[in-house]
Amino acid sequence: MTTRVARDRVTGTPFTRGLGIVTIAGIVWLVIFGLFVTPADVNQGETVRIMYAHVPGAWLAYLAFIVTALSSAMYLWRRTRSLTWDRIAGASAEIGVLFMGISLVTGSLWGRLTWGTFWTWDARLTTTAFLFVTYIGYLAVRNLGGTHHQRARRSAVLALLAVLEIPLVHFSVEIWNSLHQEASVAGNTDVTMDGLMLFTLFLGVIVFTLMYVWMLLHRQRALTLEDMLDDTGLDRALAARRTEAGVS
Amino acid sequence: MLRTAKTIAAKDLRIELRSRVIANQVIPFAALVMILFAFALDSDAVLERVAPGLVWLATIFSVLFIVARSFALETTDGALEALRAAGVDPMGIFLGKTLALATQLIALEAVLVGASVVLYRADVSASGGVLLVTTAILATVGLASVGTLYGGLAAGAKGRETLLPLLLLPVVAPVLIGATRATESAFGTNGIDVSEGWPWLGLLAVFAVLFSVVGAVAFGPLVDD
Amino acid sequence: MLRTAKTIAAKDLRIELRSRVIANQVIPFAALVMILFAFALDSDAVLERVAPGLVWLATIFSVLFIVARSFALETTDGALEALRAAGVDPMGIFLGKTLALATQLIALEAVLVGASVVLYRADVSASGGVLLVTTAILATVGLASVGTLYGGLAAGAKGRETLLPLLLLPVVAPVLIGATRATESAFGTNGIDVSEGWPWLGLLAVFAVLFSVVGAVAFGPLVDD
Amino acid sequence: MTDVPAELRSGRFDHVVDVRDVVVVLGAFPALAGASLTVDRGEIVLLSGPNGAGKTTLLRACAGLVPIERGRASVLGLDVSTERDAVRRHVGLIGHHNGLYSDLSVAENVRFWGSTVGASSAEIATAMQRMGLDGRLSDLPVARLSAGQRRRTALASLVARRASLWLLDEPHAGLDAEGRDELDSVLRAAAAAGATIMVASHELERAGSLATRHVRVVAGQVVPVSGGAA
Amino acid sequence: MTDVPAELRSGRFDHVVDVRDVVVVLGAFPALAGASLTVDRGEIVLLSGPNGAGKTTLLRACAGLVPIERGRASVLGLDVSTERDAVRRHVGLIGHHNGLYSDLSVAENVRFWGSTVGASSAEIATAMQRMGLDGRLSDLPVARLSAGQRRRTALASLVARRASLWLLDEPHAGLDAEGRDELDSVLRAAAAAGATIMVASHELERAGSLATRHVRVVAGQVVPVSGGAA
Ligand code: HEM
Ligand SMILES: Nc1ncnc2c1ncn2[C@@H]1O[C@H](COP(=O)(O)OP(=O)(O)OP(=O)(O)O)[C@@H](O)[C@H]1O
Ligand SMILES: Nc1ncnc2c1ncn2[C@@H]1O[C@H](COP(=O)(O)OP(=O)(O)OP(=O)(O)O)[C@@H](O)[C@H]1O
Ligand SMILES: [Mg+2]
Ligand SMILES: [Mg+2]
Repeated sequence: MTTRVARDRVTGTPFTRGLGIVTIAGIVWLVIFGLFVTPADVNQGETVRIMYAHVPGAWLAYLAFIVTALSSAMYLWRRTRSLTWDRIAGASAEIGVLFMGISLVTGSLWGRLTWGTFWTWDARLTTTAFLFVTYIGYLAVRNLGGTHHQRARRSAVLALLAVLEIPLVHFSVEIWNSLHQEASVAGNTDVTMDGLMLFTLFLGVIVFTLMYVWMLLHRQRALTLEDMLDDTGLDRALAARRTEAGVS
Repeated sequence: MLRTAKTIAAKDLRIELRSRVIANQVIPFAALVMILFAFALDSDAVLERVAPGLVWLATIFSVLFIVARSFALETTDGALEALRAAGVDPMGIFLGKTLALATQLIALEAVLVGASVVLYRADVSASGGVLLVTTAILATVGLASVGTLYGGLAAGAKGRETLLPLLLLPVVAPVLIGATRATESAFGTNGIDVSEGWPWLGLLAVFAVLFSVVGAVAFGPLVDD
Repeated sequence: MLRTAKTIAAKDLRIELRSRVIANQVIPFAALVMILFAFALDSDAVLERVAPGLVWLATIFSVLFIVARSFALETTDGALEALRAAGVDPMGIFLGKTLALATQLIALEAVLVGASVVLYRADVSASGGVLLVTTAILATVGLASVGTLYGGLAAGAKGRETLLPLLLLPVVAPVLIGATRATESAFGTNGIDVSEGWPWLGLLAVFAVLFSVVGAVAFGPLVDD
Repeated sequence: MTDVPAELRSGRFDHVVDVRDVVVVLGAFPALAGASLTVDRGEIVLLSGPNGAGKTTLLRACAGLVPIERGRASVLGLDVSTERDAVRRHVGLIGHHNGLYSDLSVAENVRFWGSTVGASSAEIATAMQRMGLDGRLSDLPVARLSAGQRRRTALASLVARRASLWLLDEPHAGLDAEGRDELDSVLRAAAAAGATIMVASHELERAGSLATRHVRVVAGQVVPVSGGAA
Repeated sequence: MTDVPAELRSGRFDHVVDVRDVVVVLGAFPALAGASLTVDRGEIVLLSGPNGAGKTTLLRACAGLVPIERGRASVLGLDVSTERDAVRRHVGLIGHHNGLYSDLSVAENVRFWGSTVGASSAEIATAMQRMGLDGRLSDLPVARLSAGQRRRTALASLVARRASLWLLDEPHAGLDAEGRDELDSVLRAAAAAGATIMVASHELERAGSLATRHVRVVAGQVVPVSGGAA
């Protein structure tokens, strides 16, 4: 019993430990490729290296928010109303906010170097900021309190609505002719990027994805433990309250 | 459900008629937002160009306050909870409150748009007028739905005074953009043609449909913790 | 009286620390206001020029919501009336609430001004920095005093959700202008020199003194209908 | 005044209220810690007990207003968690708040609450008259009422409904002596007509003489006091 | 517990409360229509009467919370209109609302209200203990309390003050049987120590046994019931 509990109290498993090692190795690889192996860009010079964090950051934020939406949908759709889906949604949103933050910071550093300013009121930048704040609001709603299912229901609805902003961010460069880079990789324009650069970009995406999965597993388990703590607390509280009734 | 919606909307509008909050407080407030912003800008040429944006910005900020008031009515004495306890259809509550909100917003927009037509001597053609009215209606439906949905969500929470604007502002951004662009072309600001305005209505229509449907469905689960 | 002020301010700040409303809700909201206004404008040249204005505009809108929350705490369960009935010095209440409000505002402004210094690459010289800090302090005192005064006035009224912004917005216009101009010169926007900023501080100082004195004196009679 | 719902007549269930080992958790605290209670048609059950014992929570649980963590509760044979909407259509609850709109008049409030549940205007008029709200008061905005007058308005709104199960949380609070008598006679009449009534109250003398049975709520559980097992 | 103020000791006045032909108009309605009442030191006066009669208004008038249109009212020899601040320093009022901050804990609330009037922490601790708020409850945020627990918190905040005149508007509402007894013994002790107490209540049995005198408020006027003229 004690060993089981003790094992339950950590969020790591052999799998996540392995994943963690692979992720760290991937980060090292990415840094070496991003900073040293890839050539400088014709137009952007050395600054292009920021891309290897900036673009995967943005895409993984999208992915995280989409996962949030999907698992929220699962929560609402499945009759069981499993809180696991809700915790995945919450964990994924937290990580998404983190990645979006990485993308915002690297983007504005990059902007400082290429456009000469940290920030302009460009459509892509503005909509990205909206998306970022929307998920801050989502996390605020998750913290409103109430029962776990109340939290799950409220935030699931918000997550399904918030995810609709992603196309707005993605297509913003086309809707408003923007200063920001058009969709050059995922779009239908011809990819004109140097092969090694493209490889490194995809490497970045893969490494960020590993990092995402790794963090998601840990965070989701941490949330499960938090909820479990509430529940074991409940048994103790119930017992305490019952004896109280017996006494009086 | 429609009967419930009617009862709720009638109640909200009666309270509004009695307290005249829109006429006496919100419309002056919205006008002030426009004026204040003009101060911050301090340039006539710029102002004339951004007038349509100001109209919708002022509307959106007014929405924040009107929604706050609309739900303050329901929560100060526990009426929202009493509605739930009485088994009143949440969809009816949503529709009723949205309807009342939309009516109030239309009144507000009529004044703001009207004023800016006059102030900026916008030459609104017949087709521009149609565009303008359609814009206002679609934007209003969208704003009223999303306002009611999020107002209900924030109603029971503590810190709702600040939570509501945080939740509402980012989602209404598309309305701001779409309505502004459509209004610009209706006004002919920057030489934009009326025909360029119509595509923006698509955005507004999608928003309005999305939030009225989601709102009608989700209001119950959200409010009924 | 000062002891009363301290008790009240401590209470308000403790509630804020516990609920983290400023950090989690108001600061993101203020950031959004800046972005929204900027988006409505949609012109880079204009925007860079009005960046300082946007900081203060966002601050002022945040004030509306922070004040609403500050007095919602006092009125939901009749605490404000209980304070009056207990003979607590109204001047102490005013000072305490102003102090708490000012502390929260300073935190907000530090973030907003800091962010815009970075974002606009404002080259703030030492003297510019002094100007900036003085501006923030004076503006904060003014905003907090007038916010508390009018917040107290609106607290008991019905329709206070919409009355408060209507009352507050026009009076804070001088703060908006003064603080914007002073910040512009601290930032060197439009090539304005730092020295040009100081005269605007006069305006802010007058405003701050006026409203803290008037507030301290008039708060009692206003709240104590 | 009280409509007997089809389910009740069909006799598909044993008790109007059937609460079994219900646990309700409010912010990690077990406000109900395994409460069990059955109430039959026509009963007027008084719930008493110390502050914070869980009376309000028990009443709210019967109206499906708080999530039930463990155990099950049914009202008129309907499960309060899964068939909440149906339950609520048969239940009339008055809580610590009155749920009134202060800008509307007394008559408008009662009419609003009546019309949300389809009460006829005759029923509404009767309800107001029974709670002593005819005459001068009926056109006053609620904002101008005294505490007891508000409570009367809320009670009239409740009476205007045809609830099968009345859940009353300290209904006498704020009422004057006459109002208490009026309320009691309304409740007795409703019970006689087939309604079932649960009253949480600290005024044991008053509510005790009204009630047909008295149970105590202590530390989140129901314990019998008199007249058979809870 | 109760400090006798200097004015009281100097005997500059005849009655602790002296209300003469007071008219209070609320929104064009004469909530008090020429009310007269005198209360002496150590008395516990019960105010009863129908809903809307003016009990709340009378208590609020004594604390200078409503404007007096005609007549005059004085407390401890101080005119409630012109010397309002001095009056309020000696008066402790509990109304229909509790005046609590729901984000603060019970202990923080009582401490806050105690410290605004300079109560010592010993007094605050005693007050909480007397109202049964020590133990688990004291660190709970008020948002998590039941109705009666809130009322207890508000009463503890009141008890922590050293008021000379206690104005209590339905203080028993929401309290359980034990809480009522605790409150009554606190009030009796305060009165014995020289405080003067006015209680508006509809629970005539309960408050009647506590009170040393009983007057009725009817249609904005005070009419005697028992024990001498009002
Ligand atoms: C604060 C400033 C910035 C923000 C918030 C930002 C945001 C984003 C976002 C959200 C994406 C994902 C787009 C999508 O695929 O939907 C993205 C992609 C990208 N960004 Fe940025 N960005 C910023 C600055 C920059 C700068 C300065 C550059 C380069 C000059 C840049 C270059 C790129 C590139 C090349 C992509 C990949 C485009 C694609 O293939 O789809 N970004 N950015
Ligand atoms: N703002 C107002 N405008 C008009 N009339 C008012 C207003 N406030 C109160 N009244 C009226 O004043 C009268 C006295 O109210 P008060 O609250 O003093 O009664 P009360 O004796 O305390 O009644 P209760 O037993 O119900 O608490 C009531 O008839 C009420 O309708
Ligand atoms: N949000 C919450 N978080 C934690 N505990 C809560 C919450 N709400 C209520 N409680 C606790 O639940 C318990 C039951 O409350 P309830 O309101 O049902 O009591 P009650 O019997 O109605 O008391 P009273 O006689 O005072 O009205 C109380 O002890 C209270 O502290
Ligand atoms: Mg209760
Ligand atoms: Mg009263």
